[in-house]
Amino acid sequence: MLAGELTVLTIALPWFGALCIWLGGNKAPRLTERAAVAFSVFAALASGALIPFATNQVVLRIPVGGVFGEFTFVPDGLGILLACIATGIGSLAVIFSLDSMRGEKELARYYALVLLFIGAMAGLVLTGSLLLLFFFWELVAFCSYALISFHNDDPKAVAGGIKALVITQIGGVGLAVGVLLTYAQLGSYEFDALLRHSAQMPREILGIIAFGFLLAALAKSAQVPFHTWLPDAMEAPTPVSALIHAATMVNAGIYLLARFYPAFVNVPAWTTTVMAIGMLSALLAALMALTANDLKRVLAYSTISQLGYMVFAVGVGATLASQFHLLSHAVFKALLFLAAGAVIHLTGTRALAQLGGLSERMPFVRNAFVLGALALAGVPLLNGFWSKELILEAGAQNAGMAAFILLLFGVSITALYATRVTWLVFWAPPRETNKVASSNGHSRPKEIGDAPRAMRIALGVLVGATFTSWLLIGGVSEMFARTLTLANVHVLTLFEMMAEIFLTPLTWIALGAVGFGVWLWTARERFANVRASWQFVTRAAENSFGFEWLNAQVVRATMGAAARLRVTQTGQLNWNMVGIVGGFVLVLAVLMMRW
Amino acid sequence: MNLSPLDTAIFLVLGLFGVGFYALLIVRHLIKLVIALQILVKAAVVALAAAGAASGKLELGASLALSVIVVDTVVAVVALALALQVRKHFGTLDVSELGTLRG
Amino acid sequence: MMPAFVWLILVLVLAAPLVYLGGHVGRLRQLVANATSVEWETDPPNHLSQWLALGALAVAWIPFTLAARASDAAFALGTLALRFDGIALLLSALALGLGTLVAIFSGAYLRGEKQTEKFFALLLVMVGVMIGLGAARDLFNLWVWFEALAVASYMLVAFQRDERASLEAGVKYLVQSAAGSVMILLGIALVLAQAGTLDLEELGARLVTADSNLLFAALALFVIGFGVKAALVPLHTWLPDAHAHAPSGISAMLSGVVIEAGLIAMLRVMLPLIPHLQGQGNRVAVLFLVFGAINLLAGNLLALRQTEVKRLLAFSSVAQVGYIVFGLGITFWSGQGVGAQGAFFHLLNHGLMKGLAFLAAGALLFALRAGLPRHAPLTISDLAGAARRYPVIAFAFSIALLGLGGLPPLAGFMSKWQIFVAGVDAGNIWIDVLVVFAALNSVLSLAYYAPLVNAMYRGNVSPLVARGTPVPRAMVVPLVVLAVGVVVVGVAPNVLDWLTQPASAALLHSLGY
Amino acid sequence: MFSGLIAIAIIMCAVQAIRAARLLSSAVWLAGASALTALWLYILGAQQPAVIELSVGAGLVTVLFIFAISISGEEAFTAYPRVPRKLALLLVVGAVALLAVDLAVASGMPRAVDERAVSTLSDTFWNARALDMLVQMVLIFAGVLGVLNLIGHEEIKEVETPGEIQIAQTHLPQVVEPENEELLRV
Repeated sequence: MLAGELTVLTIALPWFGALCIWLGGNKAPRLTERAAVAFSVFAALASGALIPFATNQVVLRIPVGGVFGEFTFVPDGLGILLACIATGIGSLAVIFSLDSMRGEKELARYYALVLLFIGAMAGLVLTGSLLLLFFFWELVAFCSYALISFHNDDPKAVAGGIKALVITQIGGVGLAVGVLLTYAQLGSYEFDALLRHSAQMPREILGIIAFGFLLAALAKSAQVPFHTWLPDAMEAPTPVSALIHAATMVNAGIYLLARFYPAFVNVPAWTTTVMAIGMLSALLAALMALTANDLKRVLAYSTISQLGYMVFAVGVGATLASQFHLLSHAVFKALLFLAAGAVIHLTGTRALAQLGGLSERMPFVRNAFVLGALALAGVPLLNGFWSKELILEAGAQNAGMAAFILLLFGVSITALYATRVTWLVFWAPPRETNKVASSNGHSRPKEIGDAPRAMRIALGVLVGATFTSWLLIGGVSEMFARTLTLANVHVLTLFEMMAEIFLTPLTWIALGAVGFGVWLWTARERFANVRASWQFVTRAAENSFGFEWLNAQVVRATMGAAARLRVTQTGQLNWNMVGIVGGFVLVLAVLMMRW
Repeated sequence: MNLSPLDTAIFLVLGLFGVGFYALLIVRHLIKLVIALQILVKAAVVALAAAGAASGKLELGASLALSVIVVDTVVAVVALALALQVRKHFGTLDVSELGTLRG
Repeated sequence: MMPAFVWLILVLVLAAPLVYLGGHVGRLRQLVANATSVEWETDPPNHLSQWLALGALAVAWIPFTLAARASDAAFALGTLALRFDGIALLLSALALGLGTLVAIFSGAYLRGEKQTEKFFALLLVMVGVMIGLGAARDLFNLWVWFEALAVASYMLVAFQRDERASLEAGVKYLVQSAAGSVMILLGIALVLAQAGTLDLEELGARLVTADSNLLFAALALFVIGFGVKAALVPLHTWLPDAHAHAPSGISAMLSGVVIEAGLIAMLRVMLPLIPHLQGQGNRVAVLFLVFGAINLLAGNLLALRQTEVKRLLAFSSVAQVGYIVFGLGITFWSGQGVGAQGAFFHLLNHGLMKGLAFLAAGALLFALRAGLPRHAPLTISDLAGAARRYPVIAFAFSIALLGLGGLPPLAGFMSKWQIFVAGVDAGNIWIDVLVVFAALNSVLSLAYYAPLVNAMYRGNVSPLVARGTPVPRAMVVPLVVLAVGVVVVGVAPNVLDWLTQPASAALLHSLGY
Repeated sequence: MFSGLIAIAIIMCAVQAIRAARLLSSAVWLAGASALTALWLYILGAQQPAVIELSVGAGLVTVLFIFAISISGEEAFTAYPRVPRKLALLLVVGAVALLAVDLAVASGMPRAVDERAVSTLSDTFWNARALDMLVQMVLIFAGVLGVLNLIGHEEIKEVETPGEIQIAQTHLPQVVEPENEELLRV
């Protein structure tokens, strides 16, 4: 059977490439680049070749022994879809890097980490063992940390990387606890064991597992209140941002929720919580995207918002819709990030105030970005439209009209900020464009022209995919229905989907909301008064609705405690002896006490 | 009240234990700290000898006491050697001055 | 016919005087050569003692392999016996392995130091005595082994006798440790008065009629006495000084094996007492669990704001001891071997990772020393850009740090996971809470490991690194060996089962399960 | 009864050793405590440790202390203790009290009956517990090496820089903090 070999290849090819590149060092940058492209593209091909072999059986089993169980791999529909996204978008990011990272120092470290990242993500979605899932989960966190702080000389980059690491690891504790409890209850790390025997577990324990997994997913997918790491992760080189937002990191959380939804669906309050948090993230992040003044931050908030839709969709039980939107989002967000990366690379800044008037100077990038923005806004015939409509429909059906109206509000704001950012970058009168202030100190100001070749290739492929990825619905749904027997997915052919979407009035209402959002931007002058009265919202959004503050408080409290505790290390021998005698008194007293 | 040596042993050990540890908490002179340690060693020697006697194995306790005396003499020698070196490099034997490593 | 493990101890202990004499032979030869001008500013390069020490360690591997095969060998001399059970095997494997690597490392590291033959002789004594400590079967005999280990450690900590910080650290270590050992002696006296014997295997039977109050007192004395050496908070205060200011090879030994030896000694003397606490053995479990938790939190918080590399690593040892103590506490609570096995596994892994971390820090200290004021501590910012000039060392160091932070697939993760599995299996809600607490602490620890890794991979090279000297190969080899070990154990955790399983079996046996 | 008096005397000596302002007096008080301990051990019936305690504890160790004090000089610094006396007293009294309560609550020191033949001390020390002795030899070796390392270079150094061992003669400035005259005694 070929499935096992292909699974291994999908994970091992990028890792092997990472090892080779790491060992090769920085001596031959060209060779490094080529090797990186080759390994990532081959990994993408391997994962694509897995599609026909989709199965819900274990294809590879490595016994580890002791309390570590067996490491297994199960390439089912969900896993293969995400593996294809990870390797496919990942290889496009690598290709894009050829131009955008050229001339950087330490390319070997960069490409090695990117390949490690891609491989780890592929492993995460293809494994069938909870422990191995946790392995990859942590490894992905590590890669994101290392790549976000790739420019180690920039303290902001370092801080962003460590923030991402710590926040996602805190979520990881939830996953760890869930996995540990599952193992304690079932004596197995198999996904199948958890999915099939969840009903037999004591309810409280299943509840802890469910919410532990949810915690992990929320931290990883940057959902409220753990979203604060994602905007700070913007210090990463732009292809890495594309990788994190579209291909690897944040998708893991959605994947986890979708994967274990059948096990947790009956846990009281679980689905409601998932829905509520998804909705909250979708709306709050959209508002934050509306007020952000940094091109990459806008896109980052937009990711949080779109992931919110997916989380919501999982919450209402629309697994297929959520994963389908994940696919669309991966494509158009990668497109947006890479296009933004081209803008940043070519202008040397990412402050919206310094951008503008680039429409004529870089038509190719402009077209790509506009397409991405349209897909994000949900304009018909682009992939974002179809998947978003599926989510809206599922929301209206399963969560009621109130939820649908809230979602519509989000849709309008999405259209609004998508329009705003596009206009500000390409059509706004150039304000400080040519006073190129290098925002992170490593890109060089240069003649502003259109994108070079490797960038064009990557962007071109993504533009094509933005137009076409929705055509895959039939195949994806068939694969899901065949291999995810517990997820209750039905085959949805392309024509069924089209009919379903065009025949429901909800779609037209949603389109109205999109139009309304776009119109709001064009008519923004007229609403100056309204904007003034809504200022408290915008100000709150600018301050991340207090979550950054909360975050900072936690950090400050920990650091303060650490600083205060250092006083106890007096360096005085006599005080050290106080510790010993005091410890003795305490221990003896505790032991002597009658309990 | 007729106290046997064994009963006084408890009193003696506890007394020396208290004095020794109090000194370790209060005293700042390094050589005096070594003296305090020696007082504590006396407590241990007495305790072991008495414990041997109490359990009817006087010779075992005595043998342990002997070993303790030997071992802790070596420790005292080492401590004094360290003290001399400290005196040479810090110019004082005040252990409060040995507080550069902290936090 | 003496069993192999006795030969192991003898080889090391008897080689020590030879190593010392070897240094003098070298010096005499040098003296003859320079008969006219006696220059003692720096000692003549004198490798004979290092080679002799390495030879002794190499020879010691032969009886070690034999001893590892013959499980549970015993050797009696008079009424005292040594028994090479699982725990002894574990300790000797770690001590001998790390000791060998440290000996390879230290020759170059101590270049320019005086009288290195004393260093190597003491190192051999340290390793040999530690193996004896693991095998001791008599309460008092164990104490004597332990004091021998302690004396060797004091002397090695203060080896750089012209450095104020080393002296300060040595003084603190000595006084606190000596106070602890008096407590141990008082505990021994209490046990002797109760049982009339000190043999750890006989004790169990003799203590049946013992008064549990006295046993509690003895237990408290043992926990505190050995706790000083095992660095239980709040008895840990000597550790950051001693570990940070000893020569780096010794830091590796101290953090990697010596504090663990303290813990093992504590276990040895406690275990026979626990079954006789009249149903209150759980208190000991609680004590261990609480000490584990406190160690974790205090160690991590204290390390969080450190700027000196070796001091940071020293505090992280306090935290890592917390995991080991926590794992042991789980086994005391549940009577299941998994926790202890995890604890022993973590003990080994900590030896590998912390040994690697200290050796790597030492290698960097050696390389950058030229630019530093004599014996100034190495700070995190000094390391900026170290990966540029010392890629292998920086990479090995990063592996050690990330492994300590518990990132898979490195060794530290696997043992922590095993401890957590045991904790959740214990089925007590409070232990579950502690598992979450321990996992969160692991995250907290990343907040100080990660910046250290970042610093090394900076692009801007610090002036010290720019002026750094090349590092001899003999110092890099141990780093590579340990780094490979950390990765291999992480990928295939069962390669160490032959050490951890007998150890936890021995522990359970002593507990009477 | 006699042993009780000796015990009190030992403790008094120990207290004096700590309280004495001059180091030399401290060392002498310690020697006194040692000698009395030897007497106490003798009464207990442990003659050999008594002899060793007298020769090593009261003799050798005292000589060592006096030697060290004469090299380092009688540095009469005095100052407040770093740790508040009350806290120290509280902790120590707490520790002693807890131990005392523990011993008191316990049903006396049970005396395990020894069924084996009583052996002589020399037999115990030299044969039965020979291993202790062997390990002690290792310990002494380690200690000697360490001491050699710490102070053994002086003879060599003396040739070059004779100034280095002048500490013995020089008296460094005394650190006397103000208004602690009454605290001169610790």
